[in-house]
Amino acid sequence: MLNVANMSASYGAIDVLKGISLRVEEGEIVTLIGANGAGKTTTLMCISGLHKPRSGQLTFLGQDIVPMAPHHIVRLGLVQSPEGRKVFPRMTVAENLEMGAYTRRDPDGVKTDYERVYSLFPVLQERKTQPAGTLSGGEQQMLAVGRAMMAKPRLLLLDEPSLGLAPLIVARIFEVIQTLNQQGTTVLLVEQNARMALRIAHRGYVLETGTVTMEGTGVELLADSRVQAAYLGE
Amino acid sequence: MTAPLLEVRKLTLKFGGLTAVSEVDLTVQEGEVAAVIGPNGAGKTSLFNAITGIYEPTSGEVLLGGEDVREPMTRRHLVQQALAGLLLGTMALLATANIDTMWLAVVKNRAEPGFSAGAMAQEAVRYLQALPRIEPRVGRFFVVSGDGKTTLGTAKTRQEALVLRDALPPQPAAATARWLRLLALVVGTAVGVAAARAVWKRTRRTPTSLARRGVARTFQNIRLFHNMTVLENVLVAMDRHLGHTQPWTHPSRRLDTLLPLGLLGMLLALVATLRLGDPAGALPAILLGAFLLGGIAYLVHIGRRGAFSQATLALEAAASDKALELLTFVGLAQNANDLSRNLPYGYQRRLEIARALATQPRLLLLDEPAAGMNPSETVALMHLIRQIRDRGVTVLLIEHHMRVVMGISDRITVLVHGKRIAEGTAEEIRNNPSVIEAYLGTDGEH
Amino acid sequence: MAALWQRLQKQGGIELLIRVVLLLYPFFPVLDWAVQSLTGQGIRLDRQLVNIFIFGLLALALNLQVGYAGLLQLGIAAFFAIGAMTTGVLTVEKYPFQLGFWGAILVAPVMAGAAGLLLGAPTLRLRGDYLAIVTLGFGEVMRIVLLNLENITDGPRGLNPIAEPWLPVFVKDTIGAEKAIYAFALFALVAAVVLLRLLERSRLGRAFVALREDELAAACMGLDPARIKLLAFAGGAALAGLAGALYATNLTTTAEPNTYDFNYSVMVLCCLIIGGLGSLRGALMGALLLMGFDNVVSPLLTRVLQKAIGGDSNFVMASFSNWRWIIFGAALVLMMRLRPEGLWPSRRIAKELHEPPAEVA
Amino acid sequence: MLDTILQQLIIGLTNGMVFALVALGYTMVYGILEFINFAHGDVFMLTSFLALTLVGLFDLQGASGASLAGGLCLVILTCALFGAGLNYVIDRLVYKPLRKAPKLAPLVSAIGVSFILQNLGLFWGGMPLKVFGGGNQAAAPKAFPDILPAHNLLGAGSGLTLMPKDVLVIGASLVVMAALYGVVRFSKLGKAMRATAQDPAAARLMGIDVDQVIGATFLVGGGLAGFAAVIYSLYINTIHYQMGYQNGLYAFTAAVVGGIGNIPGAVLGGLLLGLVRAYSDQFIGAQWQPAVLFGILILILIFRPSGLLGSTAREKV
Repeated sequence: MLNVANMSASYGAIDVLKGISLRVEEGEIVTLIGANGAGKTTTLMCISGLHKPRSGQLTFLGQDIVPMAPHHIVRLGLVQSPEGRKVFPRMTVAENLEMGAYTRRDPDGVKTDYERVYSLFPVLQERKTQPAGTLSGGEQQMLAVGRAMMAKPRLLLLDEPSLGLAPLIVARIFEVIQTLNQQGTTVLLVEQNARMALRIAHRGYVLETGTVTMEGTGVELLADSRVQAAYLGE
Repeated sequence: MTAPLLEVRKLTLKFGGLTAVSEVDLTVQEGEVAAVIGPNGAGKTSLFNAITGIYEPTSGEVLLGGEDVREPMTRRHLVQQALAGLLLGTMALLATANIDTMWLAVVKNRAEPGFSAGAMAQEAVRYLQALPRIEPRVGRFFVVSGDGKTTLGTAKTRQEALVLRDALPPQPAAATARWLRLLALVVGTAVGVAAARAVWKRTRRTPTSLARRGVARTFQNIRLFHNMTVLENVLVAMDRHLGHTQPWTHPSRRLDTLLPLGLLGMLLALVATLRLGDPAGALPAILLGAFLLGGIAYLVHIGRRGAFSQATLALEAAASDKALELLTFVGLAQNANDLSRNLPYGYQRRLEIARALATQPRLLLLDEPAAGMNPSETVALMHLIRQIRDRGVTVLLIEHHMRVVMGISDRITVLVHGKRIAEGTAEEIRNNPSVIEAYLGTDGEH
Repeated sequence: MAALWQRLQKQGGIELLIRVVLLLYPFFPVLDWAVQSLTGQGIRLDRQLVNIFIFGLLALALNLQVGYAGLLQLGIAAFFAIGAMTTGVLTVEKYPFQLGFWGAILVAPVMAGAAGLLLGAPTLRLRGDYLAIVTLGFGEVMRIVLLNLENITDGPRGLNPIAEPWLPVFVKDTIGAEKAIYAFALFALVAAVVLLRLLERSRLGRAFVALREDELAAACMGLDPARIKLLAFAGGAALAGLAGALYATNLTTTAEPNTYDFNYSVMVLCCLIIGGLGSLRGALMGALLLMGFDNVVSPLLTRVLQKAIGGDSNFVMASFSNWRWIIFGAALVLMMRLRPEGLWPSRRIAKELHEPPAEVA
Repeated sequence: MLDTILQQLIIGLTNGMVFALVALGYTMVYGILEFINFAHGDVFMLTSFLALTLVGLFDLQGASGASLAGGLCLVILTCALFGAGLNYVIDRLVYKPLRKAPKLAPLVSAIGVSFILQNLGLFWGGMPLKVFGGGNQAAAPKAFPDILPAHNLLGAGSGLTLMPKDVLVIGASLVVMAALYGVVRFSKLGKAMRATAQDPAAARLMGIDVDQVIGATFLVGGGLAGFAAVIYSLYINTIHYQMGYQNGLYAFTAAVVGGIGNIPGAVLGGLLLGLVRAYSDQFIGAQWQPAVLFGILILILIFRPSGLLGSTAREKV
């Protein structure tokens, strides 16, 4: 579905990605783990078109997406929920969700998706008319995921959904991710919380200083001693 | 027992409706390596920003060596605020009193008999009290009421006008004008003081003041001066310790370019004067020519050589030595003259540490120093942090890399969701059930 | 031709040429004087040159604020005006002060610098673009205030005559006041260049660079951004005040306050942008270019234009001086697009301008 | 005394409306791009020249009834379109290529554009048209004919004057502002504008074409400036090729006072500035007008750096 081949990227003179390759198949949850500064967020930025890679190929559903503008990529069904939530703080919850559906032209489908988001996150329905900036961190993260869902993604990119959240809420978010996946959305998940991420992921990649150093199924990586030492706190 | 080096009491940081840090306590003793850990977004960097004066805490205190880090109100601040008030008050007074006609009554009036500062001051005070005044206009002297609205008489000379003015009965109409001026003075002063206080309040705790109290830091997303060399980066941080010298006092040694050019100027001037057939003018022309050319040559000379005084040069040399020593300490001496933007990632992190050390801190805050480092670099970093501690600098770090944290920290604080959930030694933290649940992971793979 | 140009450039021929021309500067009055005595006709080059020196001084002042300290200042004309007005008030016969040229030259920069301090102290902590609007507003206020304080400034007529530079009698008799102002302006310009060059290389210069690159990091290293900026701001204002004093003395009047308007400020900014922000020779060359355009090219082209149009010489577009703001405006736009570092840039600032906005996430 | 105060209230409100309309253009662009569009005031100025030209072409001076109303609507419509188009073209040609450049570049470019437009205004004023006095004095202020009926709506004997043009300025401005508020608050485009202003990167990830939104913002801002230009000219009856700069300065001050980037703030700031200006003209003296307004700007920036309604933004470290 998504294929990243030998992609490099840099900020000014600093090379952040040094030729990484990864792929995501339809129906999978794939996770990308690694330390801060390893280049995870940059990888996602390149995929969703916010940052242009210096070299390498990026194809989604067989189309080359490197030259595409971010809003074209979204229209293809490749939607990202960014790191640190980035909800629109002075817009209401409902308006935030509406922004998620910005590219869509099917009002009926949008309506059912509202229902879907609200049933997954009942708290959002309660806060519908509240400005998003006044929500708690966990609620904002739910809103960010919900907002991305409104775009009817075929592939959902999630950047650190557990960032700064209490464990119970993290568990809830991961549950939702699995539900979404079962309902047919493919997920590429970038996480610091390697254990949780690997547990729900079909496959995973480990990123270190801009290169992919390991890959395998979630179970394999969880069992790998190097991963355990570096990312699982053992 | 002496006060701890850093003490954070019930610190809370709110942005809009979101609480980033909530009632966090943190103590760091002199000479230890302390760590703050917790999941991403738990408020660790916000805590650092509050400690280093970048964010103003919503509530709570930060104490350094037992003292509040906010600058106390000193006499200097009081004087500044008083001055600002006085200035704005005077400006308001002059505006309402109409400085333009005041000038007419004070300066222009005085111009004719000759300049006497005392008389002008007297006239100015009279004017401000809204007493009748004399205004010279179109060749005559007008006696005008204090509020400037009515002409009370005219005279041909100032002396006559003076007599006329002093013979006038008291002018009750001017009372309103007087009150208005007083009001302007008072309101202006009040606003001035309030404004100065507002500025002071906002600048009681700044990154600068904290750095000067001995708190240095590095940044999570490296913030070097990218277009400066490695050495310059360190020198900037040493600026405060360089002492005070005038940068442009000249050693006045080399007169080599000065002399010939001065002579050339003289010669040219001489030729010119002689050609004009006016030998009497030769001397001043020569002098001026010499002065001009010699002076310019002197300036060009010091400009080209960078004529700093011996003292300054010595200071700079000493500073460079010191900076090089620091660079050697972190292992970057061979890169001293590279642009910092061209350094590899791990080197940039170390340069940031060297730069922070150059401010001669008591407390060094490291924000994820191991981020983006490979395992061997990480080991070197741990070694470096221990060495820094051995130099007598207390270290407080944020780190995700558990091996680093557990390996070097004397004390660890765990922050989750903006709250402190645990504090203790590495061993205690490793076995603390709530930490395991919230951060390290619950299940039994180990 | 192009090849020759390139070769010259490579060998530093342009540099050499500039230096030779610069070296000739001190001799212009002498030259003029000689020509006049020999032929009975002056070439009057020195008058124009004084203006260029003064304008260059002003450009250097703005360069200190905008180029070094990175403060976008859009009201430099206000400080220039303060310098000129101070000189007027302190020297004209109708006021009792009469400090003379040297007194005014000493006081004018102090007054302008104080004004800079007063304006800067509360506002320099503001965001960069707010500062632009505050200085712009200050310039406008200063112009209106000077117009309105008619009893002090003589409003649109301006204060005059301003005292000639005082010189020892024997010198004055020989070279005259005009040459003295020439000599003094040139001297002031060279002195300013030298001092600023020293500043660039000093600790303070280093602090300026650090501040431009990353103010927050610099503050965390113990530099006081507010203080350093204030220093540059007040210093630039004082230098502009000095230029104003020289301007008024050269003109023998404080001129109409409307001279010192926003357009004037932008013209100075224009010559920095064209020459190269933060670059001393850029500022000087920019001043030379702009004054040259105004005084030489513009009248010339007006003549050509009017010949081409014929007849109605009252028509706006027939006078080339009416085109100057289109040209300056287009120059600013094109420079920002094609060569934001200016024609003769300082190496360091060129690099800063070409760097993509940092912020590595 | 009460009459004076009420009269100044009317003057202040009408002036404030014009400031607010221009300030909206500044604030909307600043909200998204964080740069001061110096040329905005000159778009306003240039459109007022178009308005005067059109008034001459349609021969509106002395017209009355339906032909006046129709002509006026046509003038307003043309001018709003012209302002919008001009602003849009400037953005595409000049600012768009500089989106990724350091902040100084668009700012300086905007100053450059401002000067180009000012010069064009000078040329325009020099055109040999009757309304411009035949074009012999290009730089002189131009009289804008008082085409609205000039009688006091409160009756000839009243101590207060309320002219049809006052009502027109306040009424039309309120309608336009309400429309703008509706668009920004409820339309899809308006929401996209707000989203882009709050977080451009996130907006991109939602599939919003940020470039298009920026273009639309310039269109709307220019349209408002064009509308304001007609209103202003009808009200003040004099236009000048340098008026864009001064009114732009006031309008920008209004935007900053209200909290830059904040749409209700711009309206509030505009009205506040209009009122302060009116009362300071009355009680302190018109010659001190810029000094008073400027003093208020500095005080607001000292006490509330983010303006009256602005929210504090924090630098991310």
